[in-house]
Amino acid sequence: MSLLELRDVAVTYRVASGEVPAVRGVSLELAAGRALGVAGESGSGKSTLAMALLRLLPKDARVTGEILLDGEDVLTMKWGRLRAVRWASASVVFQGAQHALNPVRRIEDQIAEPLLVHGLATPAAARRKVAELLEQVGLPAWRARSHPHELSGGQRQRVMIAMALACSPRLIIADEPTTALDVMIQAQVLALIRSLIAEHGISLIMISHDLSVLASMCDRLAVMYAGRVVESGPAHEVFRGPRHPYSRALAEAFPTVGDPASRLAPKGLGGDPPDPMRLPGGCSFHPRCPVSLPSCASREVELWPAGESRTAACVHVLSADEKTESTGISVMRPAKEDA
Amino acid sequence: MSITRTRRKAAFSRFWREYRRQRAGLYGAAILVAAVVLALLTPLITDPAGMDVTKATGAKMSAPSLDFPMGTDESGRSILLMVLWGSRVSLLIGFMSALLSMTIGTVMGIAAGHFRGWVSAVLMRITDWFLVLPSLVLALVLAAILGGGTSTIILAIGVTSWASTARLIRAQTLSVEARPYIERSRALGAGHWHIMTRHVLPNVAPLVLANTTLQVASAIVAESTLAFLGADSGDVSWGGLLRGSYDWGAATSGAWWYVLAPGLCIVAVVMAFTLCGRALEAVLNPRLRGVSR
Amino acid sequence: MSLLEARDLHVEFSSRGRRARAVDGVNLQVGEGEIVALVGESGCGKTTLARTLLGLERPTSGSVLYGGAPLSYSSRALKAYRREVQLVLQDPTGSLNPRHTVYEAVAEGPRIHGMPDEEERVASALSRAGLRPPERFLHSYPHELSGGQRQRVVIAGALALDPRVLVADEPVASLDASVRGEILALMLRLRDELGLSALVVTHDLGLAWNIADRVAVMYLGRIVESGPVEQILKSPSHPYTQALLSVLPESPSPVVLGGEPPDPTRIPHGCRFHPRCQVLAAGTAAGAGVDGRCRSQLLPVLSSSADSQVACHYAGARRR
Amino acid sequence: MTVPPDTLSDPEPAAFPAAGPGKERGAHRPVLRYALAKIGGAALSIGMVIVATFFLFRLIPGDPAIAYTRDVPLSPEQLDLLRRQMGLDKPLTQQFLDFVTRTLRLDLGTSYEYKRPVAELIADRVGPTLVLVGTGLVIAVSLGLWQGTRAAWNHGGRFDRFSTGLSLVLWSVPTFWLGLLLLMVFAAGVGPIPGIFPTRGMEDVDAPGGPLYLLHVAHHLVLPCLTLVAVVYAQYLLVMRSSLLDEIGQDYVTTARAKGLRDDEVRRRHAVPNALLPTVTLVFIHIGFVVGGAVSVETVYSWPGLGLLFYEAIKGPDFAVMQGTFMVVCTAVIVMNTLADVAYHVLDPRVRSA
Amino acid sequence: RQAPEPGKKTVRLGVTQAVDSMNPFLAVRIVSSSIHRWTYGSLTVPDPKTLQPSPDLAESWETSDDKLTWTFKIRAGAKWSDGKPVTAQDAAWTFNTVMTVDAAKQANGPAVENFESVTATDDRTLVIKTRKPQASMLENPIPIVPKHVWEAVGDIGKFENDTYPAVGSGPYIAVEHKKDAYVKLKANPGYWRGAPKIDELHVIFYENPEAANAGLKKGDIDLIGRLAAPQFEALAGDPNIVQWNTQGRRAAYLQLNHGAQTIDNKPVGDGHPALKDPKVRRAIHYAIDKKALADQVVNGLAVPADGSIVPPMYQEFFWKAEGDDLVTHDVAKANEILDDAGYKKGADGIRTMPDGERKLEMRFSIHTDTPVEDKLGQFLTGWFKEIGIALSTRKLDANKFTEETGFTGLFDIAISGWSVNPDPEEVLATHLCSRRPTPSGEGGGTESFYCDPAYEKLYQEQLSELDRPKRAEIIKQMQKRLYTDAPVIALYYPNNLEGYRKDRITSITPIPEDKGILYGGSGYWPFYSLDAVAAPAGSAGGGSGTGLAVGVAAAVVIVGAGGFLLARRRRSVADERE
Ligand SMILES: Nc1ncnc2c1ncn2[C@@H]1O[C@H](COP(=O)(O)OP(=O)(O)OP(=O)(O)O)[C@@H](O)[C@H]1O
Ligand SMILES: Nc1ncnc2c1ncn2[C@@H]1O[C@H](COP(=O)(O)OP(=O)(O)OP(=O)(O)O)[C@@H](O)[C@H]1O
Ligand SMILES: [Mg+2]
Ligand SMILES: [Mg+2]
Repeated sequence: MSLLELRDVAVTYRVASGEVPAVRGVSLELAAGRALGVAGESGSGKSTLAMALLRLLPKDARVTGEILLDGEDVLTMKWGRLRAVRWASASVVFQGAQHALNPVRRIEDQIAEPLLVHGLATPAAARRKVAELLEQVGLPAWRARSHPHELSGGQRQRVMIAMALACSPRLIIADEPTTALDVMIQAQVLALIRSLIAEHGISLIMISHDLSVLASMCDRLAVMYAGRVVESGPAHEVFRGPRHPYSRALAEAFPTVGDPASRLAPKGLGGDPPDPMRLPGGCSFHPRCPVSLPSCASREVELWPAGESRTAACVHVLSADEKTESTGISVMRPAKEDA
Repeated sequence: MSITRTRRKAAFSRFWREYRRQRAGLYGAAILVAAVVLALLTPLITDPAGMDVTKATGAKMSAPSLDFPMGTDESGRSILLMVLWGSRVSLLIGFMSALLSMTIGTVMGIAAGHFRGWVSAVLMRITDWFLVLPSLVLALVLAAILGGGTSTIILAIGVTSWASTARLIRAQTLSVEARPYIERSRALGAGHWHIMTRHVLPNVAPLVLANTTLQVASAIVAESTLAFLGADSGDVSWGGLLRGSYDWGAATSGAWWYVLAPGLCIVAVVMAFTLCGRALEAVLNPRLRGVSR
Repeated sequence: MSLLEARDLHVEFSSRGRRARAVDGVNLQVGEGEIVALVGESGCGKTTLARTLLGLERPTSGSVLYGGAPLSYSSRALKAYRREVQLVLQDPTGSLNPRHTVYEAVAEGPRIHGMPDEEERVASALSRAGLRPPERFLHSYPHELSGGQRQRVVIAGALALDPRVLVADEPVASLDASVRGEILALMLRLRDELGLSALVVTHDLGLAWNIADRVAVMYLGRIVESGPVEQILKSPSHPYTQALLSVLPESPSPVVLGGEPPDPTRIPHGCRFHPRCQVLAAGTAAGAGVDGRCRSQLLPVLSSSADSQVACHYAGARRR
Repeated sequence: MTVPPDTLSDPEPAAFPAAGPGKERGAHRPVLRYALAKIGGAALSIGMVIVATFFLFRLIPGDPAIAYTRDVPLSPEQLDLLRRQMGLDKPLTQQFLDFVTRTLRLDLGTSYEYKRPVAELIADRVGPTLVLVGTGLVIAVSLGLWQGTRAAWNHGGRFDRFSTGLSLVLWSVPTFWLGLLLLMVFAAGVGPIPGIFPTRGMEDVDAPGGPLYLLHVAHHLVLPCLTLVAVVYAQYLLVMRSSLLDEIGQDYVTTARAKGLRDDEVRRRHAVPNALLPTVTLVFIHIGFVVGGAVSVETVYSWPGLGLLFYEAIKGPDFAVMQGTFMVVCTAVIVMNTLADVAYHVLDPRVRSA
Repeated sequence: RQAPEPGKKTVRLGVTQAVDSMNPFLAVRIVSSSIHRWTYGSLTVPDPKTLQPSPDLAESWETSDDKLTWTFKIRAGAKWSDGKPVTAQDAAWTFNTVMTVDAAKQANGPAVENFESVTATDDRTLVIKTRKPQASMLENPIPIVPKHVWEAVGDIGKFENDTYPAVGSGPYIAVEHKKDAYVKLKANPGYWRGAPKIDELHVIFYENPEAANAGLKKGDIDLIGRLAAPQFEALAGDPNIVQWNTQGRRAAYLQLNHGAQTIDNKPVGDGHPALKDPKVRRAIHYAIDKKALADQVVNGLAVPADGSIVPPMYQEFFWKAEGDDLVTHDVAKANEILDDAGYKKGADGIRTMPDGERKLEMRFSIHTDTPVEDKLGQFLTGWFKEIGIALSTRKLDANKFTEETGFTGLFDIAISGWSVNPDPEEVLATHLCSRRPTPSGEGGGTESFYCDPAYEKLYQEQLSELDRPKRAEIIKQMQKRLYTDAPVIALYYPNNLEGYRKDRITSITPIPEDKGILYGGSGYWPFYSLDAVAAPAGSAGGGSGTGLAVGVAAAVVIVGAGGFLLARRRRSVADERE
C-alpha cells in the first residue's frame, strides 16, 4: 500500500470577491521511501496542496476529496488523531524558513518542542536529540542556543529540516526548500536532503518550480498548472522529454551553460499567468500555448497516458500516441520500475 | 485626463465598497455626518439670543419638557440650544487641533523617516520626548501660561498630541523608503522634495487621514478635560457645558439631563470619530487589511 | 572605448562598529554596446557595486568614471549623469509605486529631467520594452500587471530617458522561469537595436551564458576572474568559478563549498577564498607548491582589461 | 490627553536583518551599550524637560516676585530684595544656569501658595499617586491584555465584538465625567443603589492600622481605580488584539500547529508571548497618558496625590508648584519609559542583538 | 474605619480648601486660620452676641491717654496644652516675631504694621506701643504661640509645625495632619474656659464640592461651611440636614477703572476714558439689575446691594442707600444719562465718546475658574448692550488679575469683593490714596485706585474716634461717598451658606448668636459650643458600611476569579477545535 494517496483533492479559498479554486482535482500517489517532485509556476497551487496534506490551511479554505495517509483519510480525522499524525508521521519544511521559525524562541526549544509534545522524549533526551539533529544537518551543536535571527538563510533552512526530522517521520513535505537561497547554499541543502532520504528511507514530497532541481532529486515528477497536474512521470523523462507544452517551456527556460544552442538565445514563455478566479475555458493553458489548436479553447483536457507510466494533459499527446479513449482520472503508479 | 478621473472614481467606489463592509464605520460616519450638519446649520435653525442669560425664558434647571427637550441650565437656557452651539466649538477645536497635530506630525514623521543621520536623530529625539511626556499635563501648563481662548486650546492640544502621529508616519515612511521604487526614483535623478512629495506623501496619506479622525476624537475629549480642569476656551463648548453642570451642582441637585446631555454628545461623537478612524484604517492601511480575515 | 568604468573602487560600511568592506578593490569597465555580467554568490557586494556605479553610494576610495571623466557627486552633476546611466532593480514589484499608474511610473524620469514630449516618449519607451500597444497599459496600476510586465515597465522607465548604459541588478531573479527568457531576450534586442551597454548583476551563471559578452566573477568584494563568457564559463580557471559551475543541477560532480558564508567584516588574509577553496583543501595547491602563498600572500587587484584574467595563486602557477 | 488606540500599533519592524554567525557570544555587550545609549537619551530628554520648563515658565507675563507675594502688599524695597533673592536681577543666561544647578540639586523652588519647598510638597504626594496609578496600571494592563488576547483569538466572535465595543465606548468617555458619574452612583448612592464607597480621599481619620489599613485604603481605591482602569484599559485591549492578530497570521504559528500542538498551546507558547513584547513597550509609552488621567481622577476623588497638587497649582496658579510637578512627572515618565525600553530589549532577542 | 469608641463625640467638618500650613505665621487660607483660631488663643475674641471685642487670653486692657500705648493683662488661669502657663512673654515673642521676621509676616503682617514695640513687663503684663492711634487694636487676629516651643525653631518660614500633639492654648489640640486629606483635633481638657463638649473635631478636605455634598448627605461628614449656592440648594429636602442660610460677611462689587494712578498721581494702565466720567459710572450703576443678579447668579441666596462695601450683617456699620441716593435698575434712566452726556449710539448700537473717537467697548476682567463671575459677566454683557456699551469678558488667573487690577491698571471693569471683619477698618483702607501702587508700579493694596480728599478726611477721623457710635456714623459717610461716586459698585451681599446634619450635631452656636456664621466666622464660638450625638455603644458606625463594602468587594473578586477559572476550563475543552 502506498504511503500517501491523494484522490481528486480540490482546495477552494473563500475570499471577499468570491472563490479561488487554488487546487482543482489532483490525484497523486507516493510509495514509501520514494521522492516525488512537484513543479509548476508560481501560484499554481503547489503550496496549497502541501498544506492541505496536514490540514494546515486557514479556515477559509475548503478541501474536498480524500487524502489517505497510510490509508487513513486526513480530512476526516479527529483532532486528537490529527495532532498525533502531525509531525510524528509527516512533517513539513515550509517555504521561507525565516518566517516559519518563531523569532523569539531559541531554535533548541523549537526543535525539541514536537518531541516533547508528542511525548517522544524527556527534556534531557530531547536536548541530546537536538544536538544530534543539528550535527546531522551540518550545524555545530552550540547553535542550539541561538535565536533564528542570528542564523543565515541557509542555516535557518537547515534548522527547519532538522526540525522536520525530529520525530523521525515517514514523510517529509519540503515546500521550495531552496528557492530563497544562494546557488551555493542551495547546493548544500539539496545535498543534505538527498543524503537524509538515502540514509533514513524517508519519503519526500519536494516542491519547486525549478525542474532541473527536481529532476536531480526525485524519482517522479508532477507538473502543475493552474491548480491541476498537467504532466507526470519519471523525473528524468519528464525533464528531458516533456510532453506538455507548459512542461516543455519550463524545461527550456533553464539555459545549459556550455550549450551553444542557448548562447545569446534566451527562451521563455509569453503570456500572463492565469488568474485562478477567471480561468480560461477549455484547456486552461491554451491562451499561452505555442501549439494550441482551435479546439483547445473549448475542449476539456484530461490527463492522458503519454508513454510508460507517464501522463500528460494535452491533446497533442492523444494525436501523437493515437490513443483516443480517455482514462479518466489517471492515478500515478508507484514508480518502482523507473527509479 | 478623463481616464484619470474615471480611475479615481473607480478607486473611490472601490474604497466605498470596502468601507461599507465595516458596519461600525458606517454607523460612525452616519453619526458624524449628522453632527457636522447640525453644527453647520445651528445658526440657521436657532436664535443665538436664547444663549443670552438676560433673555432666558425657562425656569432654572427644569427637567426636559416639550419646550426644552433637554431641559434647562442654571440660568433657564435650553440645554438643547447650548449643546447645538457647543458642538460648533467642540468640533472646531477637534478639527483644528487635529489638523495642527496632523500637520506637525506628518511633516516631522516624513522628515524623520526620509533624512538620515543627525536630522533624523534630532527629530526622533524631539518626537519621543513629546510622546512620553504626559500630554494632558503639558497642555494644561501651556493653557495656563498662554491664557484662555479657543485658539490657545487648539494650540495646546495640537502641540501636545502630534508625537504618536509622527512616530506612525515615520515608521510608514521608513517602510516606504525601503521600497525599491524610491531607489529607482533616486536613480532616475529625483531629489529629496520629489521623493517626499511624490512617493512618500501619497503613501502615508491614507494613514494620515485615518489618524486624523482618531485625533479629532481625542482632541474633543481633551478639550472637555481641559475645560473641566479649568482651562476652557470661554465659548460654549461641550466640555464647557459639562464644567457648567459641575459648577452649578447639577448632579447633586438631580439635574441629570444637564450632566448627561453634553456628556453623551461627547461620547457619541468621539466614538463616531473613533469608529470611522478604525474603519478607515482597516480599509486604507495595507498592513491591517489582511488581518481581519 | 570604455563607457562606464570602476577604478580601484572600495566601498565600506560600518555595521555595528565593524567595518564591512562590501566592495574591496574593483576594476571593471563596460564598453560601448557591450553586455557584461557580474556574477557571484549572495552578499559578495554585487548590488553595492551597482549602486556605487550609479552614485547612490559614495565610494570610500577609488572612483567611477563615465566617458573617461570621474563622477562628480554634486546633486546637479548626479542628475545629469543619471539621465545617461540607468538602474533596473532586482524586484519589479517593489520598484513600482503601487499608487502610480504605468504612465506615471514611466514618465517619472522625463518629468524629473524636464524632457519634452512626455507622452510620446512614454509610449515609445513602452513599446520598445515590448509592451504593445502602449495605450493598453498606460492607465494600469502595477498590481494589475504580471511580473514580467512589471519588469518591462521598469525597463521602459529607464529607457524613457534614452540612457546609454543600463545597470541591471538581478533583473530576473524574482521572476518565474517562464518569464525570465522573455526579459533576457528583450535586453539582447535592445542592445542590438539601440546599441545599449549593460552591466547585468546576477548570481545565475546560466543568465550570463544567455546574454553576456563578458563575465566578471566576484567573491567577497573583489573580482576574482573575468573575461569573455565562452572562455570563462567553459574553462574556468578560478576554483571558485569552477565550484559555481559545478553546482548547476545538471553538472555531473557538484563541488559543494563548505564553511560558513563569507563575511565582509572579516576578510581572510592571503587569498580571500582560501578558507573554502576546494583546490587548497584537496591538497592540489600544495602539490603545486602555492599553498603557503594562498594562505598569506595577497593577490593583486585585477585590471579592467577585457582579456581573460584570474586572481589565483594556483591558476597563476599552473599557467606559468 | 488621549492617544488613539490603533495608532499605537507601531508598525516599525521589530525584527532586524539576520546577524552574521558567531555574534551571540558577545551578546551582553550590545545590551550594555544599548542600555547606556538609552540612559543617555533619557538624560538628554530630562535635560530637554529642564530647558523647556525654564523657557516655558519664562513666558508667563507678569512679575514672578509679585506673583510670589500674592495679595500681600510689600514695599518696593522688600520687592527688590525678593527679586534679588529669586535671582531675577541677573542676566537670563545666569538665571538659566542657576535654575539648572538648583534643579539638579533637587531644589525646585518655593511654592507661592504654601511657602514651602516644592520638592517637599511633591515628596509628600508621590505615595498616593503611586498607589493609584500603580494599581490602576496593573489592573488595566492585565485586564486589557487578557481581554485583547481572548478577543483576537476568537476574532469576529461574540466576545470580541462585545469587548471591543465596550472598550471603545469607555475610551470615548472623558475621564472626569466617568469619575463624577461613578462617584454619584456608587459613593453618594442613587435610588436603590447604596453609596457603599467613600466620597473622598485615600483614607479617613482614624484609619485602622496594620493589615486592616490596606483594606481601608483598598476600599477608598475602588472607585478612583475603576475610573482610571475603565478609561485606560481599552487601549491595551485594542493594542493586544491587533498585535496578536498580526502574530496569528504569521507562518511560525502554522509551524506550531503543524507540530501537533493544541490550540491553547499554540497560543500560550507562541502567539501570545510574541505579541506581548511589542505591546508591553506601548504600554509603557502610555504611562504619560495614565498620569494625565490621574490628574482628573485625583481631582474628582480628592485623592491626595501629585495630580491633585498639580490641579491646585493650576487653579492657584502656583507657578512654582506647577513647574516643579511638571518636571517631576515628566522625569518620572521618561525614567519609566527608559527602564521599560531596556527591559524590553533584554527580553526580545530580535531587538537584543540589533 | 475603626468603630469609634462608644460614647465618644466626634464632629467631622468638610472643607473644600486644603490646609496650606499648620504654622500660624504662614497660613493664609480660611481653613488653616480657622484651625489656628481653635488651637491657639489670641488677645481678644469677638463677643458672640455683639461681635465686639471681648477678653480671650487678655483678661483686661487699658489705653494710654495719647492712645498710643496699650497695656494688656494676660489671663492667669490659661495654660498651654503641655501644662506650662500662658504668659505675657509668649504674646510678646509672638508679636515681635511677626514684626521682625520677614517670613513670619505672611499671615498677619499688616496687623503689626503700626506697632512701635511690644514688650512683656512681667509674666502677666503686655505693653504694645503703636506709631499712630489704632482703633482696631482689639481686633488683632494674631494667634499667640508658646514661646518655649517656638524659640527653638530655626527658620519660621520653613517650619511646618508638624509635631503632634501641637502645643496650643485653644479649645482644641491638633493631633494629626495628613496633607490634602484631613486634620484631626482633640478637645483640650485643660482649656481655661473648660473643655469643649465634643471629644474630637475632624477637618476633612474635599477637592470636589459635589463629593463634599454627597458626603454630607451620606453622613461621611457632619457639617460644611462656605457652600456655593447650587450646592446649598442641593441639600434641600433631606430631613436630616439643616440648611443654614444667614447673612454673609462678604460684599461683591465691581471695580471701575476711573483713571488709575500711581501714588504720585501719574496715570497708569489703559482704562477706558469714558469711565473717568462719573456720569458713565452712574449710568452703568443704573444698568445693573442687582435683584436679578442676586436671584440668578447666586440663586437668590444673596441680598441685592443697596449699599456699599460693608454688608448688612454688620448692622452697626452698614449704610443703606435711600431716597435720592438710591440707584435702581433703570435702563431708560441710564440711557438718558448717557445721551445727555453726549455719548451717541452708533449703527451697531454701541455708543462712542462725545469727541466721537472711541467706542464704548469695555473689558470685564474676572478670575478663571469662577463660575459665578462668569455668569455675572454674561448678565452684565446683556444689560450693558442695552445701554450701548459692549462688554467682553476676560478671564485672568489670580496672579495676573491682582497685577492688572491692583497695580498696572490694565482693565476697564473688574470683579471685586471683600470679606469684612467685625471691624470694617481694613476694607475701608483699601480705597485710600496711600494704597495706590508705587511709582514703579508695585502694589499698595488698593481695591479701586480711589483717591478722594473727602474720603481720606473721613478715614482719618474714624481712626481716632474711639467712641463707637460716632465712629460708625463716619464709616457710613465713607460708604455713601463710595456709593455715589461709584469707583466701585456693590452688586450684592452673598449669604453665608452652610449645612449640617441635625442627627449628628445637636447644638451649635453661630457667631453672632443671632443667625450668624458657623464655619469661617470670627472667633471659635461655634466650634467651641458644638455638641454632638455620641457614638452609640457597640455600633460600628460608619464602619459597618466599610465592612459591607469590603465584603462585597471581596465577594466580587472571588466570584470573578472563580468565573474566570471556570471559563478557562470550559474554553480549554473548546480549544480542542482549531
Ligand atoms: N489564504 C488564501 N486566500 C485566498 N487565496 C489564496 C490563499 N493562499 C493562496 N491563495 C491563492 O491560491 C493560489 C495558489 O497559491 P499557492 O501558494 O498554493 O501557490 P504556489 O504554487 O505555492 O506558488 P509559489 O510558487 O509562488 O509558492 C494562488 O492563486 C494564490 O493567490
Ligand atoms: N547599508 C549597508 N550597511 C551595512 N552593510 C551593508 C549595507 N549594504 C550592504 N551591506 C553588506 O555588504 C555586503 C554586500 O552586500 P550586497 O547587497 O552588495 O551583496 P549582493 O552581492 O548584492 O548580494 P545578493 O545577491 O544577496 O543581493 C553584505 O555583506 C551586506 O551585508
Ligand atoms: Mg508556494
Ligand atoms: Mg543584491
